[in-house]
Amino acid sequence: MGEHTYEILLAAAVASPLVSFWLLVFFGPRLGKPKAGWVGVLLGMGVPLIMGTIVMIGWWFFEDEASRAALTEHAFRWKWANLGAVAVDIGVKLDSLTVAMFFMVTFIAFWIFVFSVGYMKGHSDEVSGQCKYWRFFAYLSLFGFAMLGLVLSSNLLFLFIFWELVGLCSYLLIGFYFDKAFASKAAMKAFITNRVGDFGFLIGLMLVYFHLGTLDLDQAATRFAEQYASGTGIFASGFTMFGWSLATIMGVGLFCGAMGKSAQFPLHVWLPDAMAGPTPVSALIHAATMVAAGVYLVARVYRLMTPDALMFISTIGCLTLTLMALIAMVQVDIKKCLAYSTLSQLGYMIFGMGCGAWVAALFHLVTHAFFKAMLFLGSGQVIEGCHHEQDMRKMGGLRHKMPFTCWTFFVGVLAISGAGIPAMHIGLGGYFSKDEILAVAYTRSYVWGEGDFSKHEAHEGEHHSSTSTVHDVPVQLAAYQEHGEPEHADHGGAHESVDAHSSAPLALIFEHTKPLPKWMFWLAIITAYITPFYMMRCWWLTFMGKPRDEHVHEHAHETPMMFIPLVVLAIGTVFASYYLFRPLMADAAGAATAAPMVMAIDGDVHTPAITSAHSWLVYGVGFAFVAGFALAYLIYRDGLAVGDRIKQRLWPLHTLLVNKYYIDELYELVWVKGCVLLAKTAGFFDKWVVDLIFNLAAAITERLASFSGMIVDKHGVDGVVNGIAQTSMDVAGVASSAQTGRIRNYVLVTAAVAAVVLICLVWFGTNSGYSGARSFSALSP
Amino acid sequence: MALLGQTDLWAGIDVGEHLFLFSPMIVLVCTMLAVVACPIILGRGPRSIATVVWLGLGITLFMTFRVAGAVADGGVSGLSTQPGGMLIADNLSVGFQFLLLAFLAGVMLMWWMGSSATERNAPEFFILLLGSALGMVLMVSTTNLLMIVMAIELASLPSYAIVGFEKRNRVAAEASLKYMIFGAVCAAIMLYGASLLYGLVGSLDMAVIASYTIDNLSLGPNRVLLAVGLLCFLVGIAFKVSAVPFHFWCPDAFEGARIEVTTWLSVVSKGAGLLLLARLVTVFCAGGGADANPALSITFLTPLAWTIGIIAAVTCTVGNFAAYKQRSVKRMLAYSSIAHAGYMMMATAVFIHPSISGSTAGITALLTYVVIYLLMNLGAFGVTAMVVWDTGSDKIEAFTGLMRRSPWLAVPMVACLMSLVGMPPFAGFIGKWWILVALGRLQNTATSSGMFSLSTLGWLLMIVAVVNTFISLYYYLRIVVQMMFRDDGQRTVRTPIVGLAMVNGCAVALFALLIFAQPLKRTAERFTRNMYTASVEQDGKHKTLASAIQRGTP
Amino acid sequence: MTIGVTHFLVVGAVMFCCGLYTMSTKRNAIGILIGVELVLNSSALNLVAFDRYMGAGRLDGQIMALFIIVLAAAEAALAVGICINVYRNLATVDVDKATQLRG
Amino acid sequence: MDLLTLIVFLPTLGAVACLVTPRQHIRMVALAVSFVTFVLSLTLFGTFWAGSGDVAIFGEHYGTLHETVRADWIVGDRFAIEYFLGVDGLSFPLIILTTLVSFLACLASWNFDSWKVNRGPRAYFILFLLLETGMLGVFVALDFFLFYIFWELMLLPMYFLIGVWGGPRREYAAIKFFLFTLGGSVLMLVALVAMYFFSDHAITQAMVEQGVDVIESGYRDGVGVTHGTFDMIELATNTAIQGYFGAKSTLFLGLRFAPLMFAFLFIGFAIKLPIVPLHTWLPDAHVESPTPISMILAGVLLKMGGYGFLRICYPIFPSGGYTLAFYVAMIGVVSIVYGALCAMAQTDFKRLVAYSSVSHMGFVLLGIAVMTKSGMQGAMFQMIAHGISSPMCFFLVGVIYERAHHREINRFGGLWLTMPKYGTMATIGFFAALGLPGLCGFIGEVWVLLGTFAARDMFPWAIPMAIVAASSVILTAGYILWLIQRVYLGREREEYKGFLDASPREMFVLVPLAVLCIALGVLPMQTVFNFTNGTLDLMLAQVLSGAGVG
Repeated sequence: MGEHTYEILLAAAVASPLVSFWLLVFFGPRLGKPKAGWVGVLLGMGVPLIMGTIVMIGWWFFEDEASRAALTEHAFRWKWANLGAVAVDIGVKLDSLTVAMFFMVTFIAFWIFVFSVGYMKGHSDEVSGQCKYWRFFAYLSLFGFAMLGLVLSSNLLFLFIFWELVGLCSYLLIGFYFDKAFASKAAMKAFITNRVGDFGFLIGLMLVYFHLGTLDLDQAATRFAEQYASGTGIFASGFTMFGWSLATIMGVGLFCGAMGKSAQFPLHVWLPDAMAGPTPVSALIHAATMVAAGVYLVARVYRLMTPDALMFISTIGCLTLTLMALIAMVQVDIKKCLAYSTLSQLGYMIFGMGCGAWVAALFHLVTHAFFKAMLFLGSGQVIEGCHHEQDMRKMGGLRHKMPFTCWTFFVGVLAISGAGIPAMHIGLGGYFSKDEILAVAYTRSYVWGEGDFSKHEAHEGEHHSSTSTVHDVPVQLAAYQEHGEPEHADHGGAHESVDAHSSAPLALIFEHTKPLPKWMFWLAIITAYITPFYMMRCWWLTFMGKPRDEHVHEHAHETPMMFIPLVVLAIGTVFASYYLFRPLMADAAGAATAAPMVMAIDGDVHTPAITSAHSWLVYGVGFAFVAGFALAYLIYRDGLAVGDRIKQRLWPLHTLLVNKYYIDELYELVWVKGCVLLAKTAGFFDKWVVDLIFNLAAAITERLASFSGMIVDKHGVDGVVNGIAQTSMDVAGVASSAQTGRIRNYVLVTAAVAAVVLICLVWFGTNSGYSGARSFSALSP
Repeated sequence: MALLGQTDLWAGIDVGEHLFLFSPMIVLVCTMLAVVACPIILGRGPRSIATVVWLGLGITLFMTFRVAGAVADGGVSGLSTQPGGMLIADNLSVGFQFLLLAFLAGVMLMWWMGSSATERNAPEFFILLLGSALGMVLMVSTTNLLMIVMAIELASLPSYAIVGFEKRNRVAAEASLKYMIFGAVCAAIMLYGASLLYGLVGSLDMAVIASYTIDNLSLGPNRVLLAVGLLCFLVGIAFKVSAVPFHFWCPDAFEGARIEVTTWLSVVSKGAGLLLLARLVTVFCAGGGADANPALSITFLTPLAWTIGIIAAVTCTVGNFAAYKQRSVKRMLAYSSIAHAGYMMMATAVFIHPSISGSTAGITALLTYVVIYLLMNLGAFGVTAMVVWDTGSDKIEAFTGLMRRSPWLAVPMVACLMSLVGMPPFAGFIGKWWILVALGRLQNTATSSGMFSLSTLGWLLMIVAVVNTFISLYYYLRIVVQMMFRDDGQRTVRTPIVGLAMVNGCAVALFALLIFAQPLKRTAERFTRNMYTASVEQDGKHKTLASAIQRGTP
Repeated sequence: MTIGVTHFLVVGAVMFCCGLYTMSTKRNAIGILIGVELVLNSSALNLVAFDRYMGAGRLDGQIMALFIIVLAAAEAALAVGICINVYRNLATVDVDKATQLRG
Repeated sequence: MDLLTLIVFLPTLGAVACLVTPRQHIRMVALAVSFVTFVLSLTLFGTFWAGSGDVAIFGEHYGTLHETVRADWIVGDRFAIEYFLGVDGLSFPLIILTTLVSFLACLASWNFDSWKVNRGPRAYFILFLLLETGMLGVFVALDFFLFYIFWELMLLPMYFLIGVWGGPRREYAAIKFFLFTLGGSVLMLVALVAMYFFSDHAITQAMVEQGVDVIESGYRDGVGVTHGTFDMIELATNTAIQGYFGAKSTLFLGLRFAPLMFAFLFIGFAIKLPIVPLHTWLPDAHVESPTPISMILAGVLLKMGGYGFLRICYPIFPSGGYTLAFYVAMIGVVSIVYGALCAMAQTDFKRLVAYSSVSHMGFVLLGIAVMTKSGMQGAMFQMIAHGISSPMCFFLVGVIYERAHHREINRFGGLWLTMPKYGTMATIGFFAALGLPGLCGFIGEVWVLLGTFAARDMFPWAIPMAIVAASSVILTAGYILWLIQRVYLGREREEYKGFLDASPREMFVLVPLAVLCIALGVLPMQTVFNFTNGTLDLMLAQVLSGAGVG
């Protein structure tokens, strides 16, 4: 294809949602329902989907390694502004990852748009009585624009800009029912929490800008590598903060942004509340795309990471995936339950990124996007069907009323639980992706660090033959470069990757990268058991068993407009993921992870270490989903009774989980209240101190004025003068008439002056030093 | 008339020419006589008297123009071309005559509008007015001690009377009493100082005294005696200028007097005093300039500069602060006039060794300021007068809502007040500006180093001046606030059209003088330089005379 | 001893003091004016004395003295007039009573 | 009649015209005049329409001017005050901003007759136009004396506009405004005189030392200087003068000249900016003044402070700026955070916006203080951006105030439902103030922050400052979103049900501002940087070399 064709197509794909946004803003009210919706669907996501598909096909099937590399190399750049002396370019980061993400986003988003047309047709598009149908799709389109832009950005600053824009859209959409207090509050919470993350992001940006002198992703990476090699720039300064080098701080700072968007542990509080938005929003933004952007960011800046930073990332991820999964077990609100499972899965991805499973994490991102979107849509279907009933305890037995929903939902449950047949290459997307992450985690925590790598020279092809685990790990790289994918023999990212790596001798990496603490791995494993349990619980309570609330049950229904997307996504979940996306990721990996200090480990290659990891996992978690399902079935087979009993038994744990470890309360107390208090103090200070000082100054001047005006002119002078008068009269021996009036005071002041004259005169007049006098006396007769 | 027995006393002196040079004053005197004579012929009708006065002023103006033509090239200094001469006619004196006549016309207008209807004793009023005017003219055109004393007295005595002109008015009576007594005391002290100076040098001519002083600085005790004499003499001028601590009469007299009288005193009497001071300063500079040893002259001038400077600083500060609390606008303006006298004195404190360029900056600034100050005060007092006549009160409340009641009074008032503050776009700013520049000039003096150097004095005075500007803003704003922001629905003010024309004219002139600051400044510079060169020329003669006197054998 | 200029000066100085003292202690306006007269005369005395001792043919001082006398007369006349006016209004010439103008 | 003179004094002519126009037509005259002025100012684009850093436009060194007008105004011996106008990258965008905001503000005062305090339109519009002249004059004057005149000229009309047409506490607010500003400008006056005489002395010395009778000008070819000058560019570029100003031995009342003068000028300008703790006049002035005046006040007047720094403080006293950099930057950071906190505490709508201005102008100060390219660029951009977003915010407040007659944030709610169009505009305006990417507020902040960080080579304290300042993104988001939630979101209130949506006139004021908000955010290069960066970079180079660090 011609030069920049892909960029043009992608750019067009980004532009069209923007167009539809403005269209809807200006003509939305006139279009009305459902036309506005269709504009949103077709222009807002239809066009991008087509473009995305074309690009996808063209990129994957009609370009070979070399041409892809070339395209990546010469991707389009346009100078946007000068930041100081540094030029900031608008450009397209064109590589397999982009293409894959782009397609995934457009595909899922499109179907969610379609779903929304149906979903919003009901009364749920009304905001206190007024129809805001068009506005919803305007926001969705705007989000489409921002998200696609985010995926395409070749520049950290633009990444940040779109980053904020998706944040804005999520703010607007969470607060879509802004007449409801909780909705608008949730929106605000989401935005501000994200801002906290962005604060870190900004600091990361500053470091990148200052030390690497650019904001372009690729340039930044190369400079980073150079500086590492030469020990200059960011590596020159001995500055450390809690044991972190400047480079680490940079990495962590950038990751903070991801923590905000992907709702990682300390900043996760906004995501559950974000469920206040319409369900399609939850599906699109808070399950499939935006929240995944954090992972995408980490993937993009992977080359700027240091071992310590990655360790931090994996720790955060690990905590998140565990804690959130635990909370998910006790949720009764169907959307909340899904929200927490999302958090947990995001934790998996971040954890994966942290321990080097770059491909796996992204792969998990995609698969998760599919099935989680589907699950949310399913829940939306349920909620819509049940007249906005979200409490699972009131549901049950809906499988008759909404079969499609029921079974698509089940597919989702299977997928997220990582259902598959171990040891054979059969399973749902979630199965592969999660296993890969775990495999890499296993490798990092068990294989890594055993033996010493210092003897290890730069890797070569012949290392393949070696069998000792010790030597396996580094070879993973070469491995997935050579034959990362059995399906796609040709795999040319290899060469550039090899070059990229030969520049950074692996030995160093092995020296500096500590092995993963084992507890992290074990937490991940345990959570792998918990996930199927709460998902099964959710599904069972909703669809299986006997109806627990007649009223809800009889109204339940489902509409084609809404379950068609479900079916499509279900199919996607089953097939598309593994055989399409993973290869793309793997292809991108070579260039995108050519980091000097850290390395990405392919979790799906046939090298001893990984194979052993997998073979270990077969028995480790292979049948976790069975166990989880079984447990959930046993407990919830007939209603909530058993569950309640357990609840009473373990009430302390339960309360803790139900209240989400009281983190919200803590934040409310410390941050919100604290900040408001601080603000109030400042306001008070401003009003009663700063301002008062100036008013006081004014008042004092006035006093001073009246002092000199009245006191000095009247009493002061009079006082002084009276004193003088007094003394002069005492000298004169006249004690009487000490009373002096004003005029004489005036006079007295002059008299006081004149007294000086007198004294001087008498003094100098009588002594003989008076030359005039001498000459006079000479003249005297 | 310095030496008796000299037969050729009048040799080389064209008496006619000299009489011509002082014809304006003579005409003024004639006018006074006419006013005395007038009632016999025309009766005591105020308007008729006033007409006569107008006529007299017209002729005076005409003569002044002719004299101005004669002295245009500068330096023609009447009788005192002869050592010991008593009167000087040069640009300065002529220029002041113009100012005085203009202002006199303004005051006459105010009288015409305000008091002419009820005036009983028009002849007396005008005689007193013209008498003080004559005195002020004389003040500006001499450096002779005797003439100075006479002039000051001639200016003061009628003022005492005119302040208490309304016989039935308690306040006026009290004011005049205070004014008179205080004036008398100051005059007495001044005379005593004069006698000492005469005793020390043997000449009544300030120029001679100056050159003698600077030549004989080495004589220790005389220096002190001289300082004492000068100090005593300065008391008289300080009284005229109402410099602290000789300012007590000012607010009382101003408040007690009739408003046109207040206007009259507020500008011209101070202006005359300041110009007299300026003349003396110039004479001293000239004496220093001719001196072979500049450093010596500086050592003499510096303390004098500091003295005047400090008095000036104190004066404007006290004036501004005292004005804060006043309820009576008249009294407030009185204090403000004290403050402005302070600013102007700062300019006279700029002693500069003539070898430095721009040595005349101080006096130039003073002249410029006097002109602008005249306009500002005429405007401000004019508006106040009209308000007073209409409401019968000079309290600040009388101004409430003036913007609605009579915008054509309020707007010029704002202009004049802001000009008094020294805010652009009004000429008050440019006046202050020249003073600041003059003070800045001190930076360039030969001895611009050390703790008590002239440059330090300059910057200090500058800071005092701007800080005072800032302080003064507040009380001027109080009037503005009353006029602009508040309104208690009083009835509109009836204003004579002439008065409106006058005050608005002042406002416009103030604006114009900022835009066209150049000509005014140029003129002032020329006047000063001429006066200066003239003094320097004559300094030589003075020296010889001084030495002759010292030898005792002429 | 010869009577030098100094003696005259001292006499003048004494008069000056008396004048100042009177001015500053008298409550009666007329009294104050008398003090003024004293001061004026002291300076007149000085001037004449200087003329006398500075050598022959010197008139400036004496002329000035004459002027001073005239001046004093004029001032006195005016002052008395004003005093009468004050008396008419305030029914007193006690300057302490005249305190309406202040501040 | 040259262009700049025309632009500056056209409003004055308009004021004169208003003097004689019949009452009912005055506002039309005023509007027409301000519009024509705006159009005239747009013609300046003809000069600047080119790529960034183009030598043809900005020259090789600081001091390349366009549309210059020079004429002697007041001259004496060794003394020359000129009528000297000119445009360069510093002033150009501010001129456009001024004319635009004035035009829109004029439009905003269209419904004059329906105001509560209505003291007749004649005086109002006359003062309004005089104010515009004053503001424009400040931005085009290059002779310090002339600059000062315009600076003060702007003061008086503002005083009356606040004091006469203001709210209940207008007197207090007006006097406060007047006193603060004059307090600053008297110091400026001293600096003005001092700078003249010290430059005079410097030139004299140089002439003596080099044995020549004329020193060649710093930026004008073939022109000589024989004595002190008020020419701000000359003062900044003439090596003799700069050398003398910067020298440690140059004392003023026993203190080092450059830092002292810098401080004098700094205070004068900082009061206008304003900075904490000299900001207290701002909230009062804003709260009391009528909507259009608030727009002018926030949109243009505050920028004069920043312009003063860029035009006078730093170029003329680089060493002063370098010496005091820490304190200046500290003040900037404090203003940012403190302003944001105070804003969060307010319950009065207008007061909140006013405090947000304090916070935003803090970025300007910080960006200038750190003396880095991106810092300066960011500061300049922030000025323009704030000049667009804050008038918008104030007008938004005004719109709702005209309907509800109160500004209590907590008594509002659900206005987006009541007034959809208005609500949308409000969202844009306030998100621009929040610094949302894609809107104008963002660029300035990020540029300044990155610039601050980049200053750590020169200043070790730059990093903590940058981090603290960056933390304000959270606070800002906090108070803006809280505001939006309390006023525009939430359930529709009964008492506001009847409110009409924004009228066409109001939309006509809002839409251009909104469009600019977006345009500046999306295309900073084409909208601002191309016109400013050239001059800024040259000026910065000049400053750094003057401070001895470049």
